[in-house]
Amino acid sequence: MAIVAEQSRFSRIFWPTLAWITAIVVFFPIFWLVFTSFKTDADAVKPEFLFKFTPTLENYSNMVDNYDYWRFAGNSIITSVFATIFALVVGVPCAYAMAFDPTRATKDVLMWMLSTKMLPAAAVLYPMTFLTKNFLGIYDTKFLVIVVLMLVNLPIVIWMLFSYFKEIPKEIIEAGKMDGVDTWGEIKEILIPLAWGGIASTALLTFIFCWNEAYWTVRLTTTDAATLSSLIEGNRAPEGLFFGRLSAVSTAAIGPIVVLGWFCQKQLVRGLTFGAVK
Amino acid sequence: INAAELTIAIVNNGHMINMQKVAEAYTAETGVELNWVSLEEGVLREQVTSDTATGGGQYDVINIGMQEAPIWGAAGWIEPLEFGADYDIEDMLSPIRNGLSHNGTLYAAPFYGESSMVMYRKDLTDAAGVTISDSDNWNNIKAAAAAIHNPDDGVYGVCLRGKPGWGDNMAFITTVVNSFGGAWFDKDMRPTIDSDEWRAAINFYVDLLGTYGPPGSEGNSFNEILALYNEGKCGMWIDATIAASFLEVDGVAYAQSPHAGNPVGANWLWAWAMAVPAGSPNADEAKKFIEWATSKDYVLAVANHPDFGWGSVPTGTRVSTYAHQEFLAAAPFAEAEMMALQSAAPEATEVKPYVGVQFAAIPEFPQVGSAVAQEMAAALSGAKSVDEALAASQAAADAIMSEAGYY
Amino acid sequence: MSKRTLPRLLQTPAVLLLLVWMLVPLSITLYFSFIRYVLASLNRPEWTTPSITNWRGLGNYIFVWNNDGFWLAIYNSVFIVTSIIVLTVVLGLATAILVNRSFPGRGIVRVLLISPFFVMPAVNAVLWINMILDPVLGLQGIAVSGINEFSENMRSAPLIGWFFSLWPELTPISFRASQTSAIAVIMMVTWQWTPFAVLIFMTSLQSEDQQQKEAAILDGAGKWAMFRFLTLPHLARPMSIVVMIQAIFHLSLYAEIEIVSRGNGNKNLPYLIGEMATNNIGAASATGIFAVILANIFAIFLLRMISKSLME
Amino acid sequence: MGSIKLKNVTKSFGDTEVIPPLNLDIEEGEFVVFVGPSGCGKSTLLRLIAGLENTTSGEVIIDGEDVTEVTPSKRGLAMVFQTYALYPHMTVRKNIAFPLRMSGMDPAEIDKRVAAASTSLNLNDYLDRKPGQLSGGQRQRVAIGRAIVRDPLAFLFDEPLSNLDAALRVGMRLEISEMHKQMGTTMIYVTHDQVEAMTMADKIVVLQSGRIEQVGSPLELYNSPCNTFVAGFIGSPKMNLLSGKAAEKYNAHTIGVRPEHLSISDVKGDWEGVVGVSEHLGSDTFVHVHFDGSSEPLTVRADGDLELEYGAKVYLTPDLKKLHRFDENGRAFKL
Amino acid sequence: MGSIKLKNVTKSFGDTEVIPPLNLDIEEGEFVVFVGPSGCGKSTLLRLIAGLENTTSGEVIIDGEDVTEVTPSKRGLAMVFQTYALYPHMTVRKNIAFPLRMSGMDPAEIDKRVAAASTSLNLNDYLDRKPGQLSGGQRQRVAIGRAIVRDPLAFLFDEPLSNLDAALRVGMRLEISEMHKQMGTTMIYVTHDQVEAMTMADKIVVLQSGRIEQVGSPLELYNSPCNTFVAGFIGSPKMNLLSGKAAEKYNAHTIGVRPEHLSISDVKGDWEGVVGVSEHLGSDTFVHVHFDGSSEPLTVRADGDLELEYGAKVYLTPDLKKLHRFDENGRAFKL
Ligand SMILES: Nc1ncnc2c1ncn2[C@@H]1O[C@H](COP(=O)(O)OP(=O)(O)OP(=O)(O)O)[C@@H](O)[C@H]1O
Ligand SMILES: Nc1ncnc2c1ncn2[C@@H]1O[C@H](COP(=O)(O)OP(=O)(O)OP(=O)(O)O)[C@@H](O)[C@H]1O
Ligand SMILES: [Mg+2]
Ligand SMILES: [Mg+2]
Repeated sequence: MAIVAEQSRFSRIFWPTLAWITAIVVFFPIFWLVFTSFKTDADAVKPEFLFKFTPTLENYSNMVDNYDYWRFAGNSIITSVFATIFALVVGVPCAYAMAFDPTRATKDVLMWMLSTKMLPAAAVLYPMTFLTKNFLGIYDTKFLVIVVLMLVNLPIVIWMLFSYFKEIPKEIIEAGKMDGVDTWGEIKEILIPLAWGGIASTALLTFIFCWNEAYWTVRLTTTDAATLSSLIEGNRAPEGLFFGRLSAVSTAAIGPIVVLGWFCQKQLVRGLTFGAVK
Repeated sequence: INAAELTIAIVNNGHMINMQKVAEAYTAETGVELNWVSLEEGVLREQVTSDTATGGGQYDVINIGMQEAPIWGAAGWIEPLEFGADYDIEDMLSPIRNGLSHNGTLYAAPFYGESSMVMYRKDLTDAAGVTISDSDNWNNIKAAAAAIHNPDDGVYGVCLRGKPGWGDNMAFITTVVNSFGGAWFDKDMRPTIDSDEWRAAINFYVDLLGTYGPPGSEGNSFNEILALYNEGKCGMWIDATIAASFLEVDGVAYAQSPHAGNPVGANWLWAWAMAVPAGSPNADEAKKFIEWATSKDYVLAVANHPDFGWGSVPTGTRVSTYAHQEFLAAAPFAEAEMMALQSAAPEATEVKPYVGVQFAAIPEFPQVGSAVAQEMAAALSGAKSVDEALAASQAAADAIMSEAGYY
Repeated sequence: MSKRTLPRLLQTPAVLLLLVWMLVPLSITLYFSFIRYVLASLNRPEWTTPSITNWRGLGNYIFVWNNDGFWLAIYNSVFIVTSIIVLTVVLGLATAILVNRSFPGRGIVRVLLISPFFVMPAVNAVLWINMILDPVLGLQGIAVSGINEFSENMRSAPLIGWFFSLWPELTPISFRASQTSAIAVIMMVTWQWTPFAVLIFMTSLQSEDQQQKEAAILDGAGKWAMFRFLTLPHLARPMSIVVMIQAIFHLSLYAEIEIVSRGNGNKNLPYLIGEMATNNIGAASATGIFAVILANIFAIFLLRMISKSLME
Repeated sequence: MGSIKLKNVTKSFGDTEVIPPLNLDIEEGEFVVFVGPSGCGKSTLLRLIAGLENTTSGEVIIDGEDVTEVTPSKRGLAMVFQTYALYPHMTVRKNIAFPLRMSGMDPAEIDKRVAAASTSLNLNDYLDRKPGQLSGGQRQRVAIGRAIVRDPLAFLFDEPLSNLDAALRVGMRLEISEMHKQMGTTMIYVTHDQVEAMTMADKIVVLQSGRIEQVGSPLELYNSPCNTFVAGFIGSPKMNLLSGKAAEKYNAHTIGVRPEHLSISDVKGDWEGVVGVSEHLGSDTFVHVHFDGSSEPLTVRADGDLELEYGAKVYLTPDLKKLHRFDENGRAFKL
Repeated sequence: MGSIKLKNVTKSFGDTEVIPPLNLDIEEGEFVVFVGPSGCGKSTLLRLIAGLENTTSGEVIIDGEDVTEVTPSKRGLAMVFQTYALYPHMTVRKNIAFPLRMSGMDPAEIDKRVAAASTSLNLNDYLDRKPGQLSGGQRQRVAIGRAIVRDPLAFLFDEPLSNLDAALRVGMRLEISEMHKQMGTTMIYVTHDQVEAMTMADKIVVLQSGRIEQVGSPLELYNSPCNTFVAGFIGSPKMNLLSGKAAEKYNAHTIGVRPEHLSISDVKGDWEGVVGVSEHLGSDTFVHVHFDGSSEPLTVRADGDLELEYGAKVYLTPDLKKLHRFDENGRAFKL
């Protein structure tokens, strides 16, 4: 082993131990949340039942029976999936053109796109409500949620895709041109298969951001299109502190996404850092 | 076929959640489908406001409070309600009815109502050798709190609201201010928060809660204190009468709210009510539903529901509820609650030119209330002195009120 | 068709969509910011419909500008964002270095470390403020009273009792107070976003050039010198990206502010706008325009920072 | 077929003109090498021919037909890139078949052609591997295979060997030459390595800053470079160029002598110098001699077994018949 | 000073032994080149000397002192890496100064030394640039500068030129040779390019699979390679190796003839063949002749102006005095 990588006996034991402790500490709140979701509300606040209690699924069955969990979850899935798909459909051609036919304006356009994400949502909430309700009549439709989720995430999608595409050697696209493919063929035969990993991780991250988006989804929906964020809003400050119930709802809302995140964490990095970190 | 479908926005507290189940019977009977949207209070208010103000018609029935009802009625955002004879509107507690009306017209039907009262642990006061009586003097309350305060054993003398919010800490603080003879605005609607009454009241509140309250009181509101109380950590709690139905601790006794010379407004008055937004396309069905949900029958329906019972019926709206022996048996606090409710006085008076006990039924109040609420929380946690907080509150309130064109 | 047309065409949908998404609401907000517009008013009913006859010029802006809360909100916005960024970068760096070596179970450690990043913001806030930080019922409260009780009991123990009698009685900290609520927000968001920094720094550390390190060893550089002169500069670019993305996300924090203390002590611009929008849409819109300006100042700073490394 | 003509072609990127007006004729079946220092516009020129860049002005004519506005794939040319530009997600077989598939050829016919190409390139064992599993030389072969199957009018190579190591490079350049001899198709080959240019080309085009300095066969360029740039560029080791006093003696502003045209002696000669580094290649020795008349040491090619001490005094004599003379503008002239 | 001795050094990565027991003496002031095919352990050996790898067994002795357990920076060696390994965010000046700074030298003294090094390496104009703004050759110079300033006992170079293009490579290798001549410091230089090895080394160490095949001066290796591996590796173009019938005639299992020791004629000769590709370098022509006795074409070095037609019939005659004979194990033997 090269001496750069060499470690003393002390560091072979000490640092991994510290790493494990850090990981456990960092993960603890999530563990605690899941753990608490199996306690009754009463047990949840009693120190004597901190770790010793009779686990119960009551909170979950209550959530499914009384709070229509599946409707919210279904909406979350539908809106997140379609928003992700549409964002990709709009984003891939745009990022493709930017990466392979850059003009002098490309950089500025990208910057501008990203800067749209910095606009405070609260500043335009009222006009948005007004527009969608009174002019467009699409308030509280999955369509609206999908469109908004797509728009909110589009800058990030384009940025991520752009950085993945930039990693594809220009020559490969040119080789394709010489070999007789048209633009659509370039995208279908070369770009998509080549950047598949990048596109997939962009999709995953977009899906996660869509799933976790709360401001717009809560405020632009009532019933038909309400997502899990709304379920959380409806439960986050109930009468009395129902830690058990709250934990169950929260666990059910974040569970799928955290697990999904575990699977795609590695690919996320390249995209999130716009290829600047390899 | 009756294809009507109603979308109902409710605040996410117990009685409302229960209603979702009880109303299954209503759907079975009438064929009206009910879609429930349950939201946290603040978000609900934001949602319903923007929907109603834009004439959006997203909701057919909305939960609104006593603060909004008269304003929205005046603005024409919600429909006037008139019910049949069976509804027996005279059965409704009149302070509640008055608070939900504008110019004598009812705009929202109360689902449950509440006032405030003292809930204390008689076992502790007895042990400490102190007593608390109805409409007691604040100083006596403070003495009692001091006597039962024992943080080493995890018991705090008094638990009071401290979490900022016009419906949270300000609800309670306003009753204290009232009881010290103060009010939000003078007859020109100029804020009077820098008055001596406020100063005395706030000093007292901060001193009482700061000395004998649990740590982190500036984060506590109803929910938090309820949990604390049920954990046996509070010797005394002054809050919504509805709390009594959730108490699981033994030996609780009730008393009417204390005051410092002015008993008027020392206990608040609040109701969550149901109204029909002006834009609703199903206004008739909506009104029918409200009629049912706020009727005497509904009370019986809850009482007879297999999942619930007399302990879970919505209280504070109808006199008739308090006539049921089963209810009185299930609710030891009923009598005190009734008394508190009936003594509440929301009407505008000489002292206060606005409707509402612990709030002012004007559109600007939520903004004023939140601003002041945060200053009060800051005073409570010691981030500011009481005088600084009051001065800042006065300035903020003054800015909002003059901005709103009152003067 | 000229060769330039097609690329333009491909970009059009995205550009148009974002343009509409940005411009339409923004121009409405701009319009509202120059008129009197309230949702409800008992004494000035004419203000309740948005109309050019209620033109107010810069009145809303002046009202907002003279409002102490506005300046406090700007201060909080900046304070919260910068604190989170500094903390996540420092903690993320430390953790990334810690995990950037192979040891048994490294995969699991990574999974555990990354998890908070995927938690919904509202759940994050609820979880922390209620179940962990609550001074009485949360883990903090339970731990503090547990420790107090323990030291209390130990005080009477023989031999070591004197040691415990020196212990002060701990008082739990309230994280909803004006003084601490911003800290609570910073804490929970830092918890959520440190994994993000870890993830990026970890990847970047792995791409560190081993030969550079070997050269440095031969040049006589010690561990610290290597970190200071090689690793840190190597991480400069990933750091700028971590800073930028976080600034984008944290300038619009809302749920955390609301849930922790309803803006008491931690009110930032978005929350202030939300509060004003309960009735005074004109003032809320003016504040919104200010917020847009602030965001753009940030944007210019940040985008400058990374734009150089972007196009090569 | 496969003659290519550039007529007054120019190319600018933004404001900078990379190719000033340029004319070039490439005959059918010729092996033409573009050579020149880095950044001189070789790739740009090749890409203009391929159609991957648009000309700023001028015409590109293939087989008499103006293709300036024709898309790359319709020009009937095949290109091999420096980085190979293989499709990493396709197997070797699919890579080679790709252009045929795009042209909608019958699958059976595709298979036949791919088999033929892969046999001639010794790729049969790797047909089902992905490019990532191949060595550099094998990848280069696949890239050539992909070009061959299309039966193009002409092949364009952009520094195809510069990513290979020395030994492989020699082998591959032989194979490409061999291929050209056998197929007889026009080939345009870009390199900045003059050895490649010399060994492979029928015709070398020497470029500098987008301008053509000289066009000719390798030996023409070697024997009569038209200016100092070409003289210094062609031939390895480089021609020794001297100006000043030493040159005046020969009635020129600058004179050039190739290392192989200098004879070395430790007794007498025209120029006296001091031995610097000697490079022993076995077959030859290159002696670097420091000489007052020149700032750079002169390189002399001597016998493989010559042993000279570092710092020893030696005398050099140029072969007068092989001397090159240049005027003050660097142009060659004969006496 | 700067003698280096390896005593029974071995190195294993996990279970695979990369360097079997190996002994090597390097004299003070020598320029030693390690050469061998890719993966043969050249870098590993160099890194063992530098201390960047720990030996599995055996001793590394520098100037008579056992440094096997001494940390790299204390061994007094400087190393130049193939990838240059410059510190990308420091200016050239800081890069060069870095080792001095780490040793806590006085800033004024550092400045002086950096100035001296940068002057001798022609880097004065670039001192304030970052490595990213330099060309490959300039970077390599900076890397050398960083090594020079420390005044090391010996320099270690790991393929320092392989990332440069042909022309630059020639120039840089001259500079390094010149530097060695002037400083007289021990240098160990790793390459897989035999031309570099031949031209630069005082002593070449030919490695294969971690074993030393032969050690000797360039001409020793060229003139008497001890086995077919060395014979094939040293010399450019490669020695022609023939076995079978053709070799038997010369009483050997395999015979080797260098291209420069074959004479070509269109009339008569020992071996009859067909002309393949001819590579015209101007100074020489390399003719590839296909011959029945050999699977590979034979390479012949001929005069620069020789013109032979592709496919023509020719005759080759080896120079008997320069013929190499090998037994069935590939070992050289003399008759
Ligand atoms: N897309 C472009 N935009 C701007 N300038 C360019 C572009 N492509 C090439 N150039 C410039 O045109 C000139 C010629 O570039 P070209 O790639 O043709 O050189 P080259 O001779 O192929 O060099 P090399 O041997 O390094 O490949 C260079 O100065 C280069 O900087
Ligand atoms: N860290 C390592 N772990 C395992 N095997 C290694 C390691 N480093 C080198 N090797 C192996 O040791 C052998 C010698 O490697 P080394 O890098 O010394 O070769 P080299 O002669 O320098 O080759 P090249 O010319 O390609 O640089 C190779 O087979 C290589 O795979
Ligand atoms: Mg090029
Ligand atoms: Mg190596």
